[in-house]
Amino acid sequence: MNAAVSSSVTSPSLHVLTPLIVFMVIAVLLFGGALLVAYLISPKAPSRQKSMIYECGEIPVGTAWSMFNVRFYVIGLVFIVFDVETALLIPVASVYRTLVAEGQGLYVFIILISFMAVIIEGLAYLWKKGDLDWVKSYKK
Amino acid sequence: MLPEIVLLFSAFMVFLGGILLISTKNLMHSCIFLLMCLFGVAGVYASLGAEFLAVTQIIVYIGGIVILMLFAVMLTGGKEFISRLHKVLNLAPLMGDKSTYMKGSIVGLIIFGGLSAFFYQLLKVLPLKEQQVSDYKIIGHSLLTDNLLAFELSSFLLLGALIGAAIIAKPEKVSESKPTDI
Amino acid sequence: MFEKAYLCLLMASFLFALGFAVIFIRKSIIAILIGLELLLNAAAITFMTFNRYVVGKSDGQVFSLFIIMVAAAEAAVVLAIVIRLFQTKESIHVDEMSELKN
Amino acid sequence: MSANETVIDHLLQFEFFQKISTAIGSQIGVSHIWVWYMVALILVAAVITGILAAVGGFGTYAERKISADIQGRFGPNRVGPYGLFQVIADGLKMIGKEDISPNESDKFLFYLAPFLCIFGVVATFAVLPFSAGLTLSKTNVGIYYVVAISSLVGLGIFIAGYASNSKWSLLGGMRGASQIISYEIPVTLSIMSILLLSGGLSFEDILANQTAWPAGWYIFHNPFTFIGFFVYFVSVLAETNRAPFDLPEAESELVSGYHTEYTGMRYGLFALAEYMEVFVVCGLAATLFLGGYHVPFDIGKGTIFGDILQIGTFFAKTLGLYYVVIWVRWTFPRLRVDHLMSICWKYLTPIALFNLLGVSVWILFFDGKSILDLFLSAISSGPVGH
Repeated sequence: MNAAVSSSVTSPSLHVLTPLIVFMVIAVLLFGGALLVAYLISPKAPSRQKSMIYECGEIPVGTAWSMFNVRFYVIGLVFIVFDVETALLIPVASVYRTLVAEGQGLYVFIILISFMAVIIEGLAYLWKKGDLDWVKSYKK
Repeated sequence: MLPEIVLLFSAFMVFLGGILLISTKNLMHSCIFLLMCLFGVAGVYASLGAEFLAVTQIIVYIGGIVILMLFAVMLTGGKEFISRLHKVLNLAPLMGDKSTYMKGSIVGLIIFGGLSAFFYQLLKVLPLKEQQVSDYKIIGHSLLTDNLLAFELSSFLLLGALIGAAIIAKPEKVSESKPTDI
Repeated sequence: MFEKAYLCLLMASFLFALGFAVIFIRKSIIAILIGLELLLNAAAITFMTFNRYVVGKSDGQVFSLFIIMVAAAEAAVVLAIVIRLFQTKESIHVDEMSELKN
Repeated sequence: MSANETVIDHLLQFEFFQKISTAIGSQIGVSHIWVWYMVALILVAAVITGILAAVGGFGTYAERKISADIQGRFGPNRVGPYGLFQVIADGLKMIGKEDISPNESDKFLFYLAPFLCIFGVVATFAVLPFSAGLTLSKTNVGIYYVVAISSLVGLGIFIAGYASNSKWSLLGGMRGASQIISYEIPVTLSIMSILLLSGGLSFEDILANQTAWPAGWYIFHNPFTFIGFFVYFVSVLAETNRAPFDLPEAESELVSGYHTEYTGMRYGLFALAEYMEVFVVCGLAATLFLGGYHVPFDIGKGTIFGDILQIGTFFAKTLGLYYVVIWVRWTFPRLRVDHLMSICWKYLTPIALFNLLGVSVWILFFDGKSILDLFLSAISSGPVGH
């Protein structure tokens, strides 16, 4: 019996994917259930004042969905490029040690350095131009 | 059995997300349904055995591109912009008018039909066999050998994107009359 | 196996058609960018499917990886352009970007 | 493989399970092995989620108690012994509160946001290495999966801020999103410096080269990983919005930040997600740098007893770091938003890049040996060489 269990259970995608899916489903069900319970037992007495947006007790002025500062945005741009860079570096980094053990370390090291140097150059450029500053670039 | 379930569930997410994406009028909601769609695509990768690709899809799209899009929708006025445009320019909202919508849907349906028929014929001809999909370590090896040039050039592409985007997005000198802060 | 492969390719063609339709229908530049992302994803799924069922090994996967990378770089630049256009023209509606017309 | 390798396999041994799942399997016509596996898995997953939710709940209690200790107060001491049942009282109160959503909010996104947060946290539990037997998903991209799926939390915070249509929420959400995505870079880079040493993303690979003793931990492997630990720890403090980086919910500036408009259980989900995420990142720090679940001399390896010891070790390390996180909160003042960004991009990111280069040079020159190894080999070979 056990042999059958372990042989069927050790197929890679099964062991790998099922727990991920199960946890995702549990996340939704368990905490959705908590919300449902709260919905069932909580009092419901809506009023205009309660469903007003909080603005320190004043009547809210206008909507919050308006233009926003571009500084947040430049950060996002820098982030996304670094994110992709790490995504590309990770496969290379994970084979680095075995390749060093095989004696090809210097070759891989030079490749890594030249890849990262380009990105570091970009960061240095932004730094020098003041795009990484939160305040200064607007003083000019 | 489980990869099939994952695949079916991902397909459900892709199709539902796609249809909601194109039918909602709110750009913010559209981005959220795009997220759903892309999560489904990540599920497809996972069910095809490419876990690294699936996770990269999640980290780049959901953690990066969708947040950036939401930022951009925010920055360009979000929902208020739609209503203002509606009044001032007397244009239909961002969906285009009815005839554009019809034309677009028809074009989409034609492309979908054509492509799916083509793939059907193609799959009939091709010798299908469940191949071994390599993990990220083999990808690392291939980035260092076969795809070395692409790997190195991509760093230049990213550098260009970084600097170009920063220069383009950088605001001009802020005039005193127009405050940019909330 | 045929069904699985066909389902994947069906998704790819759906995303491709959807991307086209979004580019046709929507009038906001950000929405058009959404359409472009969908097109790129359709291509990536196709690569991955053929990698799984026809070719094997890592080639298709590496292609999909590079597609994701190009999509990210493209999104960064396009969104920067969107911000710039909004700063100068106060709009991201494509019908207003007609300065080069005529 | 031995049948007793994982907790799931242990559970599958019980007669009771086999009977139930055979019954269910014959009802729905699926192979009963499948049903066994699924039932056991769902049970274990539900238990883990429940326990970690309890840990998250007791996080609030610990926070209040420790802050009281630091400030020379008593803290909660009315409900139960030492106020231990305060958590339950708070939970019941939260469930019993009225659920209000603002009229002018974006209802769909307003309801979606807490779920994104909690989803992004709970989904990471699947790969956390509690013990050798209780790592539920042995995916080979372990740590990368955690980094990826927890980026949903930042999205949830941004959407919560946007959907509320309140100025406070919007400011908190914008700050939260930009802070979280910025600090993801130092986190990923310092994880990558560990990746260079471990040669694999899965937790098995990461833990394989570490030992139970501090000398074998990655934090003491070389000077660069020692710096890397602190880079990682500071960055995850910011990524989980903990003080001194709690700008998205800075109560003296932004009322309550991105969850200003949330009441009752929806607010509770945000709070719970935050505390559970702190637990997750502390667990990751323990696994990446502090030797994870390794027990000295591998006592009871492969048995239930050994698994329990390993779980105890993991929890001890993680909760120790949890204490440090709370301690930091009540010690340092909050940062200013421009300082926050400059710390990320001008200090932590360059340091993390430098670390990455340093570790790769170290591996190249010393063939991946740790300082201790080098020291020992120098001692043993020294007299012979001269």
